[in-house]
Order: sequence, then C-alpha cells, then structure tokens
Amino acid sequence: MEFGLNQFKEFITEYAQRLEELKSTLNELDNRIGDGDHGTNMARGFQVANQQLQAKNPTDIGTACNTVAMALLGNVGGASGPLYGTIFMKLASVFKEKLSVDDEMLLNGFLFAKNGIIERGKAQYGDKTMLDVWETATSFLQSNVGTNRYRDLMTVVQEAVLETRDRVAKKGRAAYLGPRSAGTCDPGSVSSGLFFEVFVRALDGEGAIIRWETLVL
Amino acid sequence: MEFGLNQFKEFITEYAQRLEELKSTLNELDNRIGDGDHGTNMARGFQVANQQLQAKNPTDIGTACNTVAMALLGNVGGASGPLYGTIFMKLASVFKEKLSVDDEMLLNGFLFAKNGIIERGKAQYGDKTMLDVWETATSFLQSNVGTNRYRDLMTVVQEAVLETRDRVAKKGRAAYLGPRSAGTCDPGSVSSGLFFEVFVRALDGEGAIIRWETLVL
Amino acid sequence: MKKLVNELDQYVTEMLNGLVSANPSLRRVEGTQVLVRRELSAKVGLVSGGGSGHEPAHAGFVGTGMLDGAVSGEVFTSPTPDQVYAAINEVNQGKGVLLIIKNYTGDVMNFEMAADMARAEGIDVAQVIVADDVAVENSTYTIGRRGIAGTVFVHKIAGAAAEAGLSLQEVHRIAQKVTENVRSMGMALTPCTVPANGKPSFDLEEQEVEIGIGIHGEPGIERTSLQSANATAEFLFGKIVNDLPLTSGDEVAIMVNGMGATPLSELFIVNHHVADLTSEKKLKVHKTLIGEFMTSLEMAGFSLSVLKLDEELKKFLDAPTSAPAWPR
Amino acid sequence: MKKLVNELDQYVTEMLNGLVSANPSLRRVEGTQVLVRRELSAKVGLVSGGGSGHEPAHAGFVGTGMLDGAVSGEVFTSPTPDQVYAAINEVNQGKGVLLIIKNYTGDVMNFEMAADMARAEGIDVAQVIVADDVAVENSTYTIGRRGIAGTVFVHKIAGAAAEAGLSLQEVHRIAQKVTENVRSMGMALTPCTVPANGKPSFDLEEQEVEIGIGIHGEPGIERTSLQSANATAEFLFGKIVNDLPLTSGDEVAIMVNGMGATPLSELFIVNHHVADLTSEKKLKVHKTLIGEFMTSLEMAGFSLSVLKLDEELKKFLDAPTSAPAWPR
Ligand SMILES: Nc1ncnc2c1ncn2[C@@H]1O[C@H](COP(=O)(O)OP(=O)(O)O)[C@@H](O)[C@H]1O
Ligand SMILES: Nc1ncnc2c1ncn2[C@@H]1O[C@H](COP(=O)(O)OP(=O)(O)O)[C@@H](O)[C@H]1O
Ligand SMILES: [Mg+2]
Ligand SMILES: [Mg+2]
Ligand SMILES: [Mg+2]
Ligand SMILES: [Mg+2]
Repeated sequence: MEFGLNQFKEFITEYAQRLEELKSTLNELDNRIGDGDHGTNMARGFQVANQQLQAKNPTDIGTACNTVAMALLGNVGGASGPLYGTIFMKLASVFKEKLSVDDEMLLNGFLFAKNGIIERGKAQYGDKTMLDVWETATSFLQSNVGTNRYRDLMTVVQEAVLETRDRVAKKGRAAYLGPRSAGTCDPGSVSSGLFFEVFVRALDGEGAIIRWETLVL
Repeated sequence: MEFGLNQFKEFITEYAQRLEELKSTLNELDNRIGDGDHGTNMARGFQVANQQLQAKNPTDIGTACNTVAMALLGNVGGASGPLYGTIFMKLASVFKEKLSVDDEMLLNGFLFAKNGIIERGKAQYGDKTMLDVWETATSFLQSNVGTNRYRDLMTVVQEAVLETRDRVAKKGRAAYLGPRSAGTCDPGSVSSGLFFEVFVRALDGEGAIIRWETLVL
Repeated sequence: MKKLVNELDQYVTEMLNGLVSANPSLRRVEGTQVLVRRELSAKVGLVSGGGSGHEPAHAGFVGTGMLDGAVSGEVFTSPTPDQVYAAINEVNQGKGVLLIIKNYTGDVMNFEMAADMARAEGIDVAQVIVADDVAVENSTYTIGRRGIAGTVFVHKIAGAAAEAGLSLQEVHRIAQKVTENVRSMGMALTPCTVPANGKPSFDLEEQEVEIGIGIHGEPGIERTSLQSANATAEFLFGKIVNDLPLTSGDEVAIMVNGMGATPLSELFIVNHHVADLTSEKKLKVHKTLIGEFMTSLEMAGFSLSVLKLDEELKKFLDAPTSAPAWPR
Repeated sequence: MKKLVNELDQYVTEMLNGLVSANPSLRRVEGTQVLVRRELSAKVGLVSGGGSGHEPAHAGFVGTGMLDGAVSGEVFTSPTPDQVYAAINEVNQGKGVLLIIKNYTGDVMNFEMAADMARAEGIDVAQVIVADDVAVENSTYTIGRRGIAGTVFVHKIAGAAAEAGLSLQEVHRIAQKVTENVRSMGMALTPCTVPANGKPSFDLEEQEVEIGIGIHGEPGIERTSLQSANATAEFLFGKIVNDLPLTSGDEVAIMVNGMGATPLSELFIVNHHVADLTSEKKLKVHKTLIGEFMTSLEMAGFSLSVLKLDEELKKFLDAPTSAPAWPR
C-alpha cells in the first residue's frame, strides 16, 4: 500500500469533517468525565489545519504534517492540542520530504507518534487515554503484516476504544474522578479511533464508517 | 357588643397563628406581584407581638395595642411593618386605658387606623393596597348599624379582598409591574382581610374561618 | 431550594457575622443588624441600607470615602425604623447624617420614621431618595421610579464629599446631583429564591427573560425572548439615554452590574458592546465598573447604569475609598 | 443554555475587549488573547493563565504587585503554547519570567512548551505548578493534585515579591513556598454550561451536591446530599487541615471563593462557621478573602482555601496591589 500526498490531504479534510459531525458526541463524553470541550477543541483545531493545508498547499507529506502540527498546536489547546500536535510533528519527522509513503514508513510514523504521546503525556497503556488506542493500533500493525491488515486494524481499534470504557483513568482530567471515571469511554480515545477510521478510508478508499455516536454513548 | 382586653389578646394570638398558617399563601401572592416576603414578614412580626403581649401582660387595651405596635415596628420591616405598626398605634390612641371598648369606640379606632394608613402610605382607595380593604370595612361599619353587622362585615371584606385581584396597582411594589399586576390579589389586602376575619371571631366567638388559600390563589 | 444555609431565621445574623469577621475595619453595633466603620471620623455621617440579599450592598460599601453605616433588613425586606435609627445614632459625630434611600415604599417609610426619631433626639438628618430605574415611566404612577444599582454611585460620590469635610447641606446637594444624573435598567435570565420563602420568584421558560426588573426578585415590566448580549445591551442603553439628556462629548461613568449568578465573562461581553454604544454616541467614558454591586441573591441577569458626570462628580468618583466592594 | 452572548466563537475575544475597555491599566497584546500591564517595570515578570471561564482569574489579577500578564484560552481549555509564549515575551524585562501553572495536564503541557520556546530565545523562565486541591488523595494517582483557587495566593505573594525587586530565583522560591503551604477544596450545588457545548456539565437532583470539584465544571470525587452550610464548611475544612500540618497558634489566610452563582451572603454564612472552626483549632486568621476569585462560569458552590503563613508570606500578602480583582 502507498499513501500519497493527496490522500493525506483528503485524510485531513475528512477527519475535520468527521470531527465536526462527532463534536457533540465527544463533548458529551468529555462532559461525563472531563470538562466537555474535547469535541469543540478537536473540531476547531482540525478545521484550521484543513484550511491552512488548502492555503499553503505543501508539496510533500512531511511539510503537510508540519502544517497540520502547527495549526493544532496553535488552535486546539487543552491536553489534546499538544498531544495531537506532537503526533503530527512526529509524523512530519518520519515523512520528511516524502511524496508518498509505504507500509513500513507508515508504521514507523505511527510508532514515532505513539512514542511522542508517551513522552509528552507520560501515560502508560491502560491509563484510559488516547494512548490506549495508539498502543493497540501500532502493536497490531507491527505484528500483523498482510493484505487485510488495515481493514482489520479498524476492528482492533474499535475494540480498544470501547475497552477504555470500564477503565479507571490514571492520567488526564478524568483521573480526578477516581473510580467514577469508569463507565464512560475516554473522549481522546474516541477521537483517536476516528483518526484511524478516516486514515484507513483515505488509504484504501473503502474502510467502513463507524457509528461512534451509538457505540460509545 | 363589647370587646375586652382578653378578647384583644386572643385576637392577637389567633391572628399570629392564622398568619403562620397562611404564610405561604401570602408569600406566593407577593411572589407574583412583589418580592415574596409578605407572609414571612407578617408571621414573624405577629409572633413577636404575641410573645411580647404574653410577656408584658398589659392591663388595658390601649397599652396592649401599643405593645403590638412596637413589636411590629421593630420586627416586620418592609412596607407592611410601618403600616400595621401605624394601625396599632392609632388603635392605641383611641383605646387608651380602656379595659373594654364598645361598638362606637371600635369604629372610631378602625377609622383612625385607616386614616393612619393613608397618612403613612399616601394611597387612595382602588390603588390595590390593604387600604382597599380598610376603606371598605370602615365605611361598611359606619353605614350599617345593626345586630348582624360584624358577621356581614366578613362578606364585604372578603369581596373587597377579591376585588383587588383585577386592579392595576398604583402604590407599593406591585405598581412597578404596571398592567401585569392585574390578575393577582394584593397580599396586604389578604392579610388585612384575615385581620377582620380573626377580629370578628374574637368579638363574637363564632365568625367563620375563611379559606383564603383557595379563594385568593 | 438549594442553598448554603443553616437555620433560615439566622440567615442575616450569620451573614453579618461572617462578613465582619473577614473585614476588621467593620464593627457590628451590638444587638442590631447595623454595620459601621470601626473608626469613625468627625464628618457628616452616611447611612444606607435596605433588605439583605443585595450583597455586597450595602455593608460592602462601608469604608473611608463611602458609607459610615449600613443597615440590613431581612432578605428583601426593608429594615425596621429602630435599626435605621441605631445606625444614625451610631455614626453621628455631631455634623449630621445623610440617609441614602432607595425609592421603595417600605424603605422610604422605615427610613423616614427613623429620621423622625433621630431628629427628635436632636440629630441633624438629611436624606436623598434614589430613583434611577428607567424601566418604569415616570408619568404613569405617582410613586416614582425604583432605586436600583445607580445607588452605588451615590454612596461613592456623597461618601467622598463627606470624607472631604463638606457640610451636610453640601453633601446632600452633591448626593442629589448624582441621583438626578444617574439612570439604570436591569434584566433577568433567571429568578431568585428568598430563603424564607423557598420558591423561585417567578418561572421563566428556557428562552424567556424578564426586562425591567427591580432588585428584589420581582418580575419586570415585560417578559420577552432572550436576545443576544449586544441586542440586550442596546435595548437597555437606549432606554437609559432616551431619558438622560446627553450630548456628544459628555463624560459618563458606566456600571455593568451582575444580579448574582451571571458570570463575569458575560458582563464583560455586555460591556464590550456598551463601549461601542457609548463611542457611537460620542460619549467619553471616564470610568467603567463591572462586577456585582447590587445583587438579587442568585438571580442571573444584569443592570446597566449610566451616570452623567461633571468636574465635581468626577473628582469625588475618583477619590480613594477603603470600602471592600468598590473596585480599584 | 441561557446566556448573555453573541456569536459563540467570539466569546473570549469579546470578553477580553469588554474587560480591557473597563481597565485602562491593561493592554491586549495585538493578535493574541494575552492581557498585560500597560506599564511594565524592570523586574521579574509573572505570567499566569488557563482556560477562560474562571473570571476574574486570570486577567483580574494583572496589576502592580501581582501578575504582569494573563493568557486566556477558550472556555475551560488551556491556552496554546504560542499564546503563552507571547505573554512571556511581552512581559520579559530581562530579569526573567515566572510561570504560575495550575496542575492540569493541558495547562502543564502548553505552558511547558511555551517555556521551551522562550528559553530557546534566551529568556530565563521558571515555573511553579500549583496543586492545592485536597479532594484527590495524593497517593492514588501519579498526576498529582489539581490546582484550584489557592493559585490566587501564589499570584499575590509571588507578585509582591517580584514587585519588591527580588530575583527570579527568589520569587520562584517564595511562589514554591506558597504552593507548599496552601490547600483547597470545593463543592458544587449546580453544574455550569460551557457556551460552545451548550449542555450542563452534569445533572444533579434537587438536593444533591458534588463534593471535591475542579474548576472546569467537572464532576467531583463524590456526589452526596446537600448538608447545612456549617456541615459543608466543616467537611471541607476538615479535609484541608488533615492535610496541612497546622498547630495551635499558627497564622493562616482564608479564602472562601464563590464558583460563580453563589450569593455573597451564602459565602459570608460559610465564613461565619469557618471563623468558628479556625478559632476552635486556635489558628490565628491573619486575613480572610471572600468573593469570586477563581470561578467556573455560572456554577453555584464554593471552594475553601487555607494558606499557612510565615512572616515572609504575610509581608507579601499584605503588600499593596493595583490588580482589580484583589479585594481591598
Ligand atoms: N497524559 C496524557 N496522555 C495521553 N493522553 C492524554 C493525557 N491526558 C489527557 N489525554 C487525552 O486528552 C483527552 C482530553 O482532551 P481535551 O478534552 O481536549 O483536553 P482537556 O482535558 O485539557 O480538556 C483525554 O480524553 C485523553 O485521551
Ligand atoms: N403605600 C401603601 N399604602 C398602603 N398599603 C401599601 C402601600 N404600599 C404597600 N402596601 C401594602 O403592603 C403590602 C406589601 O407588604 P410587604 O410585602 O410586607 O412589604 P414589601 O412590599 O416592602 O415587600 C402590599 O400588598 C400592600 O397591601
Ligand atoms: Mg476536555
Ligand atoms: Mg413584599
Ligand atoms: Mg419586601
Ligand atoms: Mg479543557
């Protein structure tokens, strides 16, 4: 599989659009165990990212990732701003000057991104943060090499998102709720699940649309 | 008819008790067209008046009225404090040193009281204040001399209270509502209607208990 | 009713105790609901007050350069004459006392009775009645307009005049000038609940508001649907400047007063547009006060006040005060 | 959702404009959501901030003797690093800048990234992370406690130290001392509604309250039934003094902070009992602050903070400031 510059741009455009659609779902989850702004934050940030991508029209994926990273860092705020900003900065460093990236490079990018989340957020797997999804996604990709791995990725990611529901948060704002944080899916995990949903579709043009609003609420 | 010191004391005791019973009705009316405290104010004031009457145990009606007046002036506040305080000060001046008062003296006392309300509050008949009730009551007593006049007084007073409902207030807090003050009985008129209800019962031992809560709400 | 309270009949007493224990410059007059400055100076005394539930009014404005004494009645209930008299008597330093009264039947009657009592004791008492609420057209009723948040400007300016050593007659003249030049109007997004009553003062649908409210939880002159902050500010501002003769170049002071539950951020948003409106009218805004000055318990909403200034009023408005509730 | 607002995406911008136009001593840094003192002096710079919705925090504490700059993010959303960097850059007078950060993942990450940017530009940046909320037991989670209203004490005391001309290292040491000696805990009677979200942050029954809340409308650590003001004060005070080593004779400062919609009268009632509790513990209350300092939009409820004082902290706590939201 190859992932080209245009696919990347489509990916961002669609992710921004899906975030807008799921804004109130993400806000609602964050309301239950946080402060109710995760949907607003993400939708705002990726709308700007998408606009800047159109405006600057970068000619390689690395630069495109950087444009997105800068837009997120400057427009998301909260915990998710630095974290998603870091994700795209790390992707930028791996995809530097590339017009298109292959499976291996993609995996490498995601691994770098995941490690970026850990460095910045100091969370561990199981802490009920977006890292839970990134850990699951990257380790699946790492250990499953084969034609269907991107479609199957979605099954795995979806499960990872839903698995955050019963966990007690150990990092982020939800952690202050203690045991009361159990019972609600982590909003950042949902936005990261959505990230992979849209990515898979951008990659092979077909991946399913997941009805997160019914799954996670 | 004669109205003696003990009857006066019973009158205050029962009025205090009835005010306590009707407190939330009076508050509710005042909520609709005022600030919701008329019941609380009156119940608080007459509770203290009753206590002080028991404690000081005055030996004539004039002194008893004065005791009540002072208790009201010092414990009611709002618009009704000075007005009911004035009522009892005026009664005190007419009933000075009396152990019992007759029909004529009662009428005289009520007329003085009514004029006291006018002096202090500067309202006119029809302004949708307690004066509407006092005007009606005193002019009925003045022009109807006969055995049943106190029982009939209650019919007249009850009507006078209910007639305040459709009026637009021209004095007091309800006046600021303009036309919106129409449709609700004036709370001060209700407490004054209650005054006459309890007075009639104290006088002849039989007058009916009026179900103000259903009539005025 | 959901409130941080203990026994309801102790509401005012506990409130005053909690307030005094946080403000060492205040003293409660023994056996009364009167708070006075701990250090009184030889000058005209200023007393204001009214029902409780308007905090920080009135006790928050006791301090050098503002009030000498504040009388608190029960919640939304004018204090009784003996309480007001106690305040007058306590702050009187032989130079006379000015009463600042908001125009409500109860307040006026109780304060005037107290003034009579004090005069009978040989104390020189003057009074000013504040009636700044333009919601009610002056002509319709003989009772005159209500006194609302504009009263705080009277406290401040008359207080500074008294602090400057002016005579009772002069302080009274200046207080009167403020009342003649201040106009206010308020609106509510939600009702409030008098603790002893336990029920909301009115019911509003999700998008309804009350326009032209007083400061005691009363309904306003009309019920309308909620408009934007800008449109709301414009409406109140329009009513006010229609009534207050202002010409381009005039200097004004503005007060955006929260009714109790309105986030400060919303009051700032309102002021953002008030600033536009004043500059359209070519008014010079000398000072803007934003915050809670004269509240109605936990009511959401605000009032807007505009005070037309001259050099004398400006001087006293800007004079220093130690009153805790007057903003820096 | 019933709010005095215009376009929701202009909430913070309009709020800042309305605030600046009322406070001539503040200036908005062009193109940012940063407010700074109009007159900066040659001293260590102090920057604080966080999401909006906590008004008067943080901009209300900008003034001589307190902060030099305040950064406002979207409502309840930590500001982005470029905004924080703009504040650092603007207030830096060559003596270094102290960042006062509340311990939330987002705040810490964004402020630290900004600090890195500033250091890369050669600016000397130190930081203090406030984690005063005793609701969360320290041991359970590695994230540490939240920063809540106690932060305002850090603003005040570190601000006075900077104003006195102390070095960045000294100001940092003193700020650190405050964070080590301040404890807070809050409770909510009602939720609040983030404007862009439109829904209440949680639902409570008529007699339910949330205990141990943060300042972003989050639910607390537990939901209980509403107790009396005294019992509530006692509970929070107990949690605080259990955690803060205090012995009889110690001097403290108290803050009773309204969350946004609580009438001041209720806060006074709370303080009435806090005063009893401190005197039972034989603590000497050097200063009590009552009012709104660190709010959560229109949430009803309050937080209690206790700061253990020594001579150094007392001196700086009592030092003058011109910040509009610090009470006289
Ligand atoms: N330390 C962390 N490491 C990884 N992810 C985190 C961490 N803290 C928070 N998150 C993620 O951020 C999400 C919350 O983002 P958002 O609501 O936008 O920010 P905030 O919590 O500041 O309001 C959480 O749902 C969680 O997935
Ligand atoms: N000027 C007046 N003259 C006669 N009665 C009045 C006048 N103003 C008010 N009242 C009476 O007082 C009642 C309100 O009393 P209350 O609620 O105790 O005081 P407040 O209006 O100060 O809250 C009104 O219902 C009315 O009957
Ligand atoms: Mg959030
Ligand atoms: Mg009333
Ligand atoms: Mg009243
Ligand atoms: Mg947030």
